[in-house]
Amino acid sequence: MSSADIYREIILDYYRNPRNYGKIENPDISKRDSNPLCGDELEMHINLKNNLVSDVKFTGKGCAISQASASMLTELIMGKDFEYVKKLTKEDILENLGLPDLGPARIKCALLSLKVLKYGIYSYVSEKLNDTTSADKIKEEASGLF
Amino acid sequence: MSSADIYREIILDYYRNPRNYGKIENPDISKRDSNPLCGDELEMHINLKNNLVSDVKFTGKGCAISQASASMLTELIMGKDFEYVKKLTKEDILENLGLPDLGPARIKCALLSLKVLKYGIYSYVSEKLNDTTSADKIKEEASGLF
Amino acid sequence: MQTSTINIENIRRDFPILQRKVRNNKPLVYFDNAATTQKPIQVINSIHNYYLNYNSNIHRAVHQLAEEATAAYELTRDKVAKFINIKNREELIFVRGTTEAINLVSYSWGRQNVQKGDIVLTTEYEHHSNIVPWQLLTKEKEAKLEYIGVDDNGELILDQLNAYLDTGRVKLVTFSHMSNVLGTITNADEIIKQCHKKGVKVLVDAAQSVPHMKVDLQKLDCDFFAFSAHKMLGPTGVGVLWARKAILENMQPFNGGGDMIREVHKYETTWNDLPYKFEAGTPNIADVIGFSAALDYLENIGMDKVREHEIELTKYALEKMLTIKGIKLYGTPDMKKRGGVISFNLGDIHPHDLATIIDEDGVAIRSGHHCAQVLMERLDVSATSRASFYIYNTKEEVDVFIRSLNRAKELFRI
Amino acid sequence: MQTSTINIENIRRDFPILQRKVRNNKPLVYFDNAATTQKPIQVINSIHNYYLNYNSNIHRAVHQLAEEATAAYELTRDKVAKFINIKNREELIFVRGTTEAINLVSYSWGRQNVQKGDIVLTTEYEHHSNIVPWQLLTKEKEAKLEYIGVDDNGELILDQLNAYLDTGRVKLVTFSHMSNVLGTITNADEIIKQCHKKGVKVLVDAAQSVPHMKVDLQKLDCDFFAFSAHKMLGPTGVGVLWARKAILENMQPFNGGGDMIREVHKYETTWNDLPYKFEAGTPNIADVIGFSAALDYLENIGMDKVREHEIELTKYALEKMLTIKGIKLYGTPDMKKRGGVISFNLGDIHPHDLATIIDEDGVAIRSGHHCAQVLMERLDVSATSRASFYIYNTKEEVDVFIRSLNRAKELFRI
Ligand SMILES: Cc1ncc(COP(=O)(O)O)c(C=O)c1O
Ligand SMILES: Cc1ncc(COP(=O)(O)O)c(C=O)c1O
Repeated sequence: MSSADIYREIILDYYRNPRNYGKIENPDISKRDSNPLCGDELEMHINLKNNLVSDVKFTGKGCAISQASASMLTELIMGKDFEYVKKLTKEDILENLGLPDLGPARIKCALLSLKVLKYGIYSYVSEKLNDTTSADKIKEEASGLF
Repeated sequence: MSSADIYREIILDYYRNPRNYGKIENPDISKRDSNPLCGDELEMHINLKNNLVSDVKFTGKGCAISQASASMLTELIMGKDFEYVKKLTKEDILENLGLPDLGPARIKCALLSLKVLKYGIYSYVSEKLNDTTSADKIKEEASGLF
Repeated sequence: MQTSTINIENIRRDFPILQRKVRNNKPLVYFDNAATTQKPIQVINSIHNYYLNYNSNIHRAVHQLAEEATAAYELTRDKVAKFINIKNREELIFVRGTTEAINLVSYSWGRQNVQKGDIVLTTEYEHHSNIVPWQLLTKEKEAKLEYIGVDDNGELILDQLNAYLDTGRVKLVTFSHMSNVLGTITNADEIIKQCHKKGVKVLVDAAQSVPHMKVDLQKLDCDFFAFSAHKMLGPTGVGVLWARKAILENMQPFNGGGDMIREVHKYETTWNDLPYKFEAGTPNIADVIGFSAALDYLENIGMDKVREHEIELTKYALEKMLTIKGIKLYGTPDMKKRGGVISFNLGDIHPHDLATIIDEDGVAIRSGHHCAQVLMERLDVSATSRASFYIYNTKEEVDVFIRSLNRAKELFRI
Repeated sequence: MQTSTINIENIRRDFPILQRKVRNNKPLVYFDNAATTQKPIQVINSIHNYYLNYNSNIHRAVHQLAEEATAAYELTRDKVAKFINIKNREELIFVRGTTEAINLVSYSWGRQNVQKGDIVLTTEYEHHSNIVPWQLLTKEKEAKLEYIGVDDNGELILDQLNAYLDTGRVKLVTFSHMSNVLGTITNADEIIKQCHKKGVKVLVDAAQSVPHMKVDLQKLDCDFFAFSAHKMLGPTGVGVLWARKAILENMQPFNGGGDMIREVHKYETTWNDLPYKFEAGTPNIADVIGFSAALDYLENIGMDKVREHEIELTKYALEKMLTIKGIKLYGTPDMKKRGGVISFNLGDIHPHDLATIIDEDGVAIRSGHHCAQVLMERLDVSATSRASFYIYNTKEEVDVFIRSLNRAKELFRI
């Protein structure tokens, strides 16, 4: 993909005016991670109600791709069923971003938010729901992202 | 040098029938060293009387060159003035052995005995004669051998 | 120019150095393969090609050269995983060689897990690389280093293993999968079974086995496994440590620096994921990439074929050597239990003198203690001569070697 | 294609990779030299030639290949000694790179000499390689790691050094001779003078200085000195640690194994002479030999010329960059105090995005924390972009880079 394709108006807008930026007090799900290669940081907070995502926020530092990706991800899952959220894939995220063909050097930026989300769900499912079978599967998916 | 030049009758004879092989009880000079590359070992004992070498013996394990060299060295210094012994050089040893042109891989074998001798003299001069200036010079010569 | 198993003529064409003449214009007969092997043109060109076309530091930049170099570097990890049949590529750590791999385990795992009074158990036929790190560790920890003995056939006396295990103090058993002096192939399965029964960890020094026979880590089931690229057609400066993920995750880092961190702050730091946690600093990028080509080369021939070829050559050499009066051979005559390494002494010719003489005939062997002085003490010799074979060696070369041994005898008048 | 000081056209012909086209057929503009430099054909061929003609393990065999390989390997040691002007070649230890060199000092010297309550003093502009090893050491020893601050010009605040020295608890001061992010050249003479007045040892991380300016160790008078071959035209996988003989002789070994021993017995072992005591296992023979050619190449140009060329290029680039609105440059504008490394940010474009965009124009720079997260915290940025120059870079390439920065601005609509 060329830069002109990547840095479209919408990506820049989400980078400069991130939706759902901030924190939730005492969230049901809370996870922070960083990309050791580039130093990008991301923290995500989620509340659940009746198995739906009732609120979601993120904070972070990083490139346009990672921050836009995180912000768009929060919009994608807001109000959604938890089962749907659990099943989100790499491809879903890249499509949602409109960046299906990112090269190997930058795909990690786009997927950091999904990784944080999955590790957050993993902690929630294993610690709060005590469902270790599902949890292990999710952890494996998360660590397989990059 | 070709092997035929190196392994002349006389070298083999000194290898198989080493002169002055053995130990001296309570020698004035006693030193042991080994070549870390090939594992050859050598120990040399010397007695001095009126500044002359009154007795010298060696023990060791190793190749024909190192053992013949050691044995021939003991013969070379027996009865000699200590000043003469102190001044022996690499060239003296190689000439005495009749192997002036040994290659880099084997020259260490030929010089191990001189190294042990010099370190022995070093200890003697510094500890028993308390002559640190001469001692330091001898030590430098020894460590410069290989 | 042929054993029954592989096409040596084709193979030899890939090794330009074998065309070389040494000393007095003699064709090179390279029998020093246990020290390091020669490299096929594919490996040499792969390094060349890297520097000509895509040299770059890896992992942390987005430009094209970095992308290409990173992909090639990581591809080698995948190939190693396949070569020794392990599932998790992140369990593979690139190091300089077997020596560094073992030291890494000693520093990172050993200092955490070996306490005062504990025993680290090694064997009498180890390379110094699998002795000295444990001497340093056990001295620091006031623990003990003990040795499984070697019998007159050059095999380990496994009864002694059980006696040590019964003390309940053994924390690690570490042994060479194939002796670099005797060629003995260790009964690794048995040792590992006994150790794991008691929950004792096992390190396998595979420096001499992985290059010469098929090794399947899912079957071997050890805990740590180390080998060197340069002994299996690969470049110098590359080695591999494998260890189980669960163990690596609980180990302290070894070297600190770039690449092995997640976040560095002034007073605290977190570690990167495996395997990077153990790969501090700029790695030996070019040579890791070059190692890929070596693995491809060996896969192409097939490790079973490599082993068969060496058995045939070793048998041939042993038979011929036995006809030389005054020769003493070390190690077992049972070909199933040994690799293509032959240690010997000839009359009272010191190995150093022997090596010098046959070098004149173009034959390169090794002489000395082979970094195995403990074994030399056990064998009650100060040194041996060692001929070791690889895929490009031929029976004709063995014949040259035998003729040269006879010349040495004449020179020494025995 | 010319600065006033060196003949770049001739130099560029020696670097085949510079003819390469990247991305959409754009000529490569390689400005990532602080990460690793490209290699001249002389270096590439020297490695090639080693493997084609005299590959062998070293130090312990008598055959001709071993003799030749040993001589070539040891020749590099002599050349390094000459290059940094030291008297005793046995004070030079070959390692994998700067990172391993610093870890060696931390493990071998540090664990012996740093005790509870002691201070190791580093700086805020260090590479992780000169922070993490000391974090590991001071944590183990319950000692403290402290930092000399960086002022707004990107220079060290040396008053803080004296305050720390006055505590009497400082055992080691360790700093980068040239910052890999800011390009600042440290006032090493002053630091070393102050430290030695109080008997405090000094380690100089010369990874970024030795490649880019003349360094004379007899003048510098530090105690430990480390650098990497791959940052100065040499192969990956080779670095150098220098330390004073008296210090090395009293240090415990680092890695244990072959080559570093004198005599190994079951329960006690003695060490080899310097430098071998610290070179355990088969070293990276081919690449140490290749490093010779890199040293020759730089000697041929002359390090003063290298420095002049970089100053001219850096000046030129800084002037052009300052005309770009919204650019923020880090580090001192005083060319006498800086090398050819330029860190910057452009508007709100994240360095990663910037690097991706200009990579499309063939320009390879680095973006991120540059293994200097402590400095990023100090600068209050998460990352910077970094362009770094070497002998083969030209003003024309700087022009391409500048045009590319302007394109990035347009894409980001700033
Ligand atoms: C059995 C064994 N272990 C360890 C080593 C050390 O390997 P390296 O020198 O590549 O670190 C060797 C070879 O020298 C070996 O034969
Ligand atoms: C100042 C500085 N120190 C240390 C290092 C680490 O060098 P290496 O990765 O070669 O070990 C680098 C380069 O990455 C550096 O720039």
